[in-house]
Amino acid sequence: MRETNSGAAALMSQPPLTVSDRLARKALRNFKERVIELLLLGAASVSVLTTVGIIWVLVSESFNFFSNVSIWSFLTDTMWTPLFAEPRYGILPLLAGTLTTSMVALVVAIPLGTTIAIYLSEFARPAVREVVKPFLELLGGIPTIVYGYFALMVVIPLLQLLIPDLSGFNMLGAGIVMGIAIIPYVSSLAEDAMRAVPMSMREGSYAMGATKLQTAFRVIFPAALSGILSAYILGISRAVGETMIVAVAAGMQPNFTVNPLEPAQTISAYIVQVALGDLPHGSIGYQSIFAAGLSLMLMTLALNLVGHVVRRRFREAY
Amino acid sequence: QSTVKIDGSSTVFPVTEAVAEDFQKSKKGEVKVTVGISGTGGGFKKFCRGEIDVADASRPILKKEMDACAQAGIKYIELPVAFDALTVVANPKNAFIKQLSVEQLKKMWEPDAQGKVTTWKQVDASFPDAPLKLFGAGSDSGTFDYFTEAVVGKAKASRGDYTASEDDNVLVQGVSRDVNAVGYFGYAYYAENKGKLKAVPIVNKEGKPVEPGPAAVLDGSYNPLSRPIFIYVAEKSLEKAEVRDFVTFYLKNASKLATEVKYVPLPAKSYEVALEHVNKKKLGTVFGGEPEIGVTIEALLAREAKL
Amino acid sequence: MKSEDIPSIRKIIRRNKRLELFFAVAGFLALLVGVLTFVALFAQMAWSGWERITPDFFTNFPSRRAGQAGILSAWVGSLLVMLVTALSAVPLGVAAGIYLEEYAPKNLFTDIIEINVTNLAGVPSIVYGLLALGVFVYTFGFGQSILSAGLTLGLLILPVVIVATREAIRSIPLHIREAAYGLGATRWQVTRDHIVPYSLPGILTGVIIGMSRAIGETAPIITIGALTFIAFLPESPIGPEFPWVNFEWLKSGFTVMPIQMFNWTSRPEEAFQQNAAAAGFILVLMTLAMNAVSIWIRYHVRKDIKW
Amino acid sequence: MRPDKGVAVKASVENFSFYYGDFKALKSISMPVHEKRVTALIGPSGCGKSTLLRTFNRMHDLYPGNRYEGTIRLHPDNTNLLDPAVDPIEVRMRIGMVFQKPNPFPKSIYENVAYGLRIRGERNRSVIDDRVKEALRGAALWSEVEHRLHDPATALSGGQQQRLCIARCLATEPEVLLFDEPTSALDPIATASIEELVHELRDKVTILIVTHNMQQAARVSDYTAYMYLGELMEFGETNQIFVNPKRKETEDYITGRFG
Amino acid sequence: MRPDKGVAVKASVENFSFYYGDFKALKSISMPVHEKRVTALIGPSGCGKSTLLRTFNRMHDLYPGNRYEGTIRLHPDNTNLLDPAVDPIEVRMRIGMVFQKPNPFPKSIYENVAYGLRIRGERNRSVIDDRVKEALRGAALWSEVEHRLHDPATALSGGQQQRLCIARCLATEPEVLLFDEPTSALDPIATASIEELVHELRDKVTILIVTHNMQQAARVSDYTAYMYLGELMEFGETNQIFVNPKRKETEDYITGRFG
Ligand SMILES: Nc1ncnc2c1ncn2[C@@H]1O[C@H](COP(=O)(O)OP(=O)(O)OP(=O)(O)O)[C@@H](O)[C@H]1O
Ligand SMILES: Nc1ncnc2c1ncn2[C@@H]1O[C@H](COP(=O)(O)OP(=O)(O)OP(=O)(O)O)[C@@H](O)[C@H]1O
Ligand SMILES: [Mg+2]
Ligand SMILES: [Mg+2]
Ligand SMILES: O=P([O-])([O-])[O-]
Repeated sequence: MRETNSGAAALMSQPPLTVSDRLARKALRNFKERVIELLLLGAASVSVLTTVGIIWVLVSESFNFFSNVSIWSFLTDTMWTPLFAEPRYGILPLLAGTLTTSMVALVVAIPLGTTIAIYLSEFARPAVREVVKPFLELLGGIPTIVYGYFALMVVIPLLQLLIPDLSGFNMLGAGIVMGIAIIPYVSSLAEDAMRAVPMSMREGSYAMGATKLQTAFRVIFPAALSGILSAYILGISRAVGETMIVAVAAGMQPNFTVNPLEPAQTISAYIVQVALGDLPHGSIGYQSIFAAGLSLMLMTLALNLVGHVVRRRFREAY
Repeated sequence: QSTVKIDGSSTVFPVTEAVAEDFQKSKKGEVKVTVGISGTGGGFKKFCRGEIDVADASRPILKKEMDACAQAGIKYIELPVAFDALTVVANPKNAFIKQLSVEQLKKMWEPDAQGKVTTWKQVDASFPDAPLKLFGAGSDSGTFDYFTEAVVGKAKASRGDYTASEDDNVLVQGVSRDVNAVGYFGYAYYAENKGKLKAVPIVNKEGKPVEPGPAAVLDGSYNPLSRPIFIYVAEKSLEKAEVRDFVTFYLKNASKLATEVKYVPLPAKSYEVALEHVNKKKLGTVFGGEPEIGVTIEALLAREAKL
Repeated sequence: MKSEDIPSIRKIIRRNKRLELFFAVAGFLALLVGVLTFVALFAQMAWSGWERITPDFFTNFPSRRAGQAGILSAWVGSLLVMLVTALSAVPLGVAAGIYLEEYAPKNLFTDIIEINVTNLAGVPSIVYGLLALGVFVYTFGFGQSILSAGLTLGLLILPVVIVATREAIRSIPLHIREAAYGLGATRWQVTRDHIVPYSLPGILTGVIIGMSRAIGETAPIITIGALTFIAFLPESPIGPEFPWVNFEWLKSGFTVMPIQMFNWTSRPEEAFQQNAAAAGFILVLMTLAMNAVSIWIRYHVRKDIKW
Repeated sequence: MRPDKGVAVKASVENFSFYYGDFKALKSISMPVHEKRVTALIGPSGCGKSTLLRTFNRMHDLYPGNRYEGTIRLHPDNTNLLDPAVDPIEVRMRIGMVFQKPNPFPKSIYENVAYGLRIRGERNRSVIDDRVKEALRGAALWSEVEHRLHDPATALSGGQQQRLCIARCLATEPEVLLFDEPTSALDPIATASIEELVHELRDKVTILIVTHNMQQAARVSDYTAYMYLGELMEFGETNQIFVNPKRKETEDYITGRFG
Repeated sequence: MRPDKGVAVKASVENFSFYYGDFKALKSISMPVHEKRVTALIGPSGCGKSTLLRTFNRMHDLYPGNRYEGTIRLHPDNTNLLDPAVDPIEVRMRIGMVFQKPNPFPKSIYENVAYGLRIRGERNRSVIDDRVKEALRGAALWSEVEHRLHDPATALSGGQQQRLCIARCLATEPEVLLFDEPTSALDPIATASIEELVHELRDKVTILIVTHNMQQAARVSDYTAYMYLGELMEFGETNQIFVNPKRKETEDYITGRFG
C-alpha cells in the first residue's frame, strides 16, 4: 500500500452525530418522504382514474342505449343499421368485421414482426440494427389516414390483379395494410425482449456448435417468450382498435361475414363515422357509439387479462 | 380581439371557409373566424348550447333541435346560402346507363332491396345481367338523409349493403374503378372528377332526363336531387358587430364564392331578401322542423317573403 | 463426435447452414417489406407534395385555393398540443413508473394498477376521444381547446411512458440501489440521484415513441373537435413581462397536422391532394426530427452509464 | 490477530433469528462484535453469512416479506438496531457496507465519494473536497485517482472500484463497516490490497467481514464466527478457532475436510 | 498429476496473437495441449487466460472487431482452427465449453442436455434418451435429477447447474473441453464436486481449464501455463511449475508474493 495511515486517522477524528440530532432530522425526513410517496401514488392512480373515466363515460351512455335496445338483440341480431329508418342494433356484423380485419392483420404482422425481430436481434450487424430500428418505429408515426389511402390506392388494386373479382373495398386489403402498420409495435417490443436475453445464453448455444438460426429459435425465442407475448398482445389490441385504415379501405358496410374478400365495417370505424357525422347528440344512434365503444373496450380488456395470465406463466428465468 | 365561431356541416364548409378567408383578409386580421366540421347535427348541438355564433347546415333545422334551442333560449335567423345538387354517378366506361328514374333508384336503394337486388337486370329488364355495386354517403350525413328522403320517400330508409363513406373521395375512387358501380354524392366532387366519372341524368317530375349543373339547378329542372344549404345565425350573436359584419359579408359574397367552390349560387334576389331578414331580425325557420325535398328557389323565396 | 466424424459433421453443418441462409433471406425480405413501405409512403408524399413545399406553405393559413393554402396553424397547433402532451404525460408517467417500480408494495391495488396500465396501452385511441369529450370538454369545461387535446393525447401515451420508465428502472441493477441505500440514502434520494438519472435514456425513448404516435393521431382529435379552418395563431406562450409565460394559448381553438391533412384529402379538388401529401411529408419529418433528437440524447446520455 | 484485553463491545447480537418469508434463514444467533476489531463470518455457502451481515444495516428492509426476531444492540447508546421504531436510514447512516461485486455509481469518482455527504445535507464545497480526499487516502486510492477525480468511476479496474466503494463508505465516517466477500470478484493483486486496507482500517473502525476463503479470514480477522445452516456453530478469537476449534464441525470445515 | 510419457498432443498453439480491435491481448503464444490431460491456464486477472481459452472454440467470432494471428492446430487431422476457411461451427462442434457462470438454457433439464444432439439433427428419441442419461452420469448429476428430468433447469442449485452445463457438453462427445473458471461462482462443496468431476473426465477428454485459484490448478491439472500481460511466461508439467518454476515471475505469483 502506497498511502500512509494519516488520511484514515484524520478521517475518524470528528465526533459522530448525536442521537437527538438524528431524531430531529428523522421527523422532517419522514414527512418529506411521505409527501413524495403520496404524490407518486397520485400519479400512478391517474391511470386507474383514466380507466374508471372511460368505463364511466361508456357505461353511462350505453345505459341509455340499453334501456331502448335489449342486450339480447344487441348480442344476437345480425344486422347493424342503427342510423336507418328501421334501425337494427346487432353488434355481430361489426364484431365479425373487427375480428376478421384483425385476423388478417395478425397473419401479416406476427410472422413478419417476429421474423424482423429475430433478424434484427440475432442476425443483423449492430450498425444495421441501430439504423433500421428507429426507421421501423417511424412506421408507427405515419398518420394512419396515409395508410388508409395506401390500402385503397395501391394494395387493393394489386390484390385485384391476383383475385380478379375482388371488390374495391375489402377487409383483406385493409387488414394487410393494418398488419404492416402494426409491424413496428410487434417487432420493436419483441426485439427488445430478445435483446434482453443475456449474452451468456447465446454463448452457451454457440459454444455447442449451434447456428444463429438454431440459437434464435431454440434458445432466444423461448427465453424471451413472455416479452414476445406482450408484444403480440399489444399488436392485437392495436389491430382491434385501429380506425382510420379500415374506415377508408374496408368499405364501411356492416356485413355479417368473416370472408376477408368482402367489405365490412369495424367497431372503431363505426365510431369515427358517427363522430365525424351529423347525428344529434343524445339520439339513440349517438348512444350506439358508446355501446360499440364499450364492446371494443371489453374486448381489449379480456385480451389483456388473458395476456396477463399467459405472461405470468411464461415469465423469464435465465 | 373579437372572434366569430362557426361549426357544422361538412357540405357547407367549403363555402363558409371561402367566406371566412376573405372576410379575415378584408378586416386585416382584426377579427378571428374559426370554422369546424362536426356535421349538421353536431353543429346544431353546439349552436343550441350557445357555444358558437353560426351553424352550417346542409338541411333545415329539425324539430328536436328547434326544441333544444328554444329551451336554451337561443333564437336564430335561417339563411339559405347556396344550392347543392346531389349527383348520381357511374363509371365512364359503363355503356348501358343513359339515365335513371327515381323509381329505378328506389329499386336499387330501398331497404327491401338488401341482399335481393344484386344485378342490374333486376333494376330494369333492359339492363344487362351485371352485378350491381353501390356507393353512397355514410348513414349519418345530411346527404344520406336527403337522398333517401328524395328517392325512397322516407329519410334514412336505405339498404345497408353498400359501400359508405364520409369521405366522398373514397366514393369517387370506388366508382371510378368499377364498371358496374353507381354512387351518389355532392356535385362538387363530380365537378372536380369529370374525367373519372359520368353523371347520370335523372328523370325529373316532368319526365325529362336532366343532367346536374348550375343552370338545371337554378331553373328547377334538376329535381328532386337539388337542395338548398343554409347557415343559421344566433340572434344574440348578431348584437356583436363582428358577427353582423361577417354575415353581411357572407351574403354579399356568397354568389361569387359558392361558384368558385363548385356549388350553385342562389339568384341575386335571394341574397337581398336574406340580408333584409338579417337587418330586420326575422327569426325562425320556414320549414317547420320537417325534412323536405325538391324545394325550388322560387318556393323558398316565396316562403321567406312571408316570414 | 470424434475427429474421424468430420465429414459427417460437415454434412450436418451444411444442412443447418442452408436453413440459416433461408431464414436470413426471409428476415431480410421481411425487413424490406417494413422499410420499403415506409420509404414508398414517404417518397410518394414527397413526390406529389414536393412542389407545395415552399416557405409560404409554412407561413400561410388554410385557404380555399389550394395554391395559397398553408399549414401555419396546423404545425403551430401540433407543436403546442405536443407540448401539453409532453408536459402532462412525462411527469405523470415517470412518477407512476417510479411508484410502481420503487415504492409500490405488492398488493391488490398495485396489481390492479399494473394490469390497468397494460390494458390502457391497448385501448383504442378513439375510446380516449370519447372519454375526453365527456370529461375534459364538458365536465371540466376546457372546451375544444389545445389543453383538452394535449391532455387527451397525454393520457393516450401515458401507458407507453409508464412502461418505458419501468423497463428502464428495472434494468438498473439491484446492487446500485443497495449501494445507495447502504450509505443511508432515503428512498426519495435514491430515486432522485440514481433511479431517474440512470433510467433517463430509456424513459426518453419511450416518450419519443409515444409522442411519435400521438402527433399522427386523428381519431381522438376528431372526436373532441379540432377546428378545420383557423387562420390565426394562439397567443404566444411567452409573455411580454414577468413571469414571461402566458397561459391564454391553452384555451385557444386549434387545428393539428393530421386534421389538416384529413380535411385536404377529402376535398374534391385534385390540387388539395398535393397539399395533403406535402403536409404528410412534413408530419413525418417532424416525427423523424423527434426521433433523431431522442437517438442523439440516448446516445450521449447512455454513453456515461454502465455498470 | 491482536489480544482481546479490555476490548469494548460495539454491537451485541442477542437471540437473533431471521426469516425470508416462511424460511428461517438464521436461528437464534447470539454473539458480540468487538469495537475496532475485525470479525470474520465464515461457513459454507448458504449458511446465512450474508443474511446476518445485511441485517446490521437493515438491508432486508428493502424487500418485502422479511422478518427479524431478537435484538442487535449498538453500543455505547444501546440502540436496538432492529427496533421497528428505529429508522433504518439512521442505522445505515451509522453502519456502512461494502458489497461483493464492486458497485460504484455511474458517476464521477469524486461524486461517488461525495455522495454520502451530499445525502447528509452537506453543501459546503470545500468541506466535501477535503472529506473526499481524506476518504480516498483512507482507502489507499488517492494517488491513483488524484488527477482524474472527474473521470467516470466505471473506468476504474475492479480492484480500484472496490477501494472506491470503501472510500465511499469511509467518507461518511461509519461506526461499523460491513464487508460481504469484498474480494471474491477480484484478482489476487487487488485482493491483497483490499486485505491490507482492512488491516489498516481496523484501528479506526469496527469491521465485520464475510468471506468463504478461510485463509483470508485467518489473515485479516481478530474474531471469527463459524456458521452452518443458519446457526452460529462457534465464535471466538480467530487464533483459537483456527488452531484449536472447540467443535468437531468447525475443525472439519477449516481443515477442508468438508465444504 | 500423471507422468508425461508418450502423451500425444491434441492441439498446438503456434505463434498465436490476438487483438481486440487495436488492443493486442495475446502476444505470440506457443504451447501444446496434451491429449487426455488437464492443462490449466493461470495468471493474474486480465492476463488473457479467458481470451486464449475462448479462441479454442472461436467464441471471439461472435463479436466484431476481433482478430486472430498465428495458428492453433488440432490433431490428428492437423486442422488450423483459426483458418478463415474453417467454419467456426465445425470447431465448436468438436470443442465444447463450460463458462464461469452456469448458463443453462431456460428449458427442462432433459432438453438442456439433448440440445447439442438436436442441433446435430438427431431425431431418434431413444438415442437421445440414452445419450442424455450417459452425459448426466458422466457429469455426476444423474442420481440427483433422474426423477425430475423435465423440471426447468433453472430450478437447480448453482453447482448442479454447472454440472448440467458440463453434461450438456459431454452429450456431444467433444474432443476438447474448455472450462473458464468453472467454480468461481460456486460454493466450496459445489467446487469440490466439479473438481472431482474434472479429475474423472480427464481419462476421456482433453481438458483446458482457466482458474485464478492456484490451489485448484495444482489439484486438478497435469500441465500448467502461467500467463502474464498477454504473454505466456512459462509452460510445463504442473508439478514442475509449482515445485520448481524456471522463472522468477512464476515463482513470485505462485507463492503469493505477487497477485
Ligand atoms: N431473498 C431470499 N429469499 C429467500 N431465501 C433466501 C434469500 N436470500 C438468501 N436466501 C436463503 O437464505 C440462506 C442463507 O443465504 P445467504 O445468502 O445468507 O448465505 P451465505 O452464507 O451468504 O452464502 P454465500 O456464501 O453463497 O453468499 C440460503 O439458504 C439462501 O438460499
Ligand atoms: N471484449 C473486449 N474488448 C477489449 N478488450 C478486452 C475485451 N475482453 C477482454 N479485454 C482485455 O483483454 C485482456 C485480457 O482479458 P481476459 O478476459 O482474457 O483476462 P483473464 O486473464 O481472463 O482475466 P480474469 O481473470 O479477470 O478473467 C484484459 O486486459 C482485458 O481488459
Ligand atoms: Mg453471501
Ligand atoms: Mg477470465
Ligand atoms: O356534414 P353534413 O353536410 O353531411 O351534415
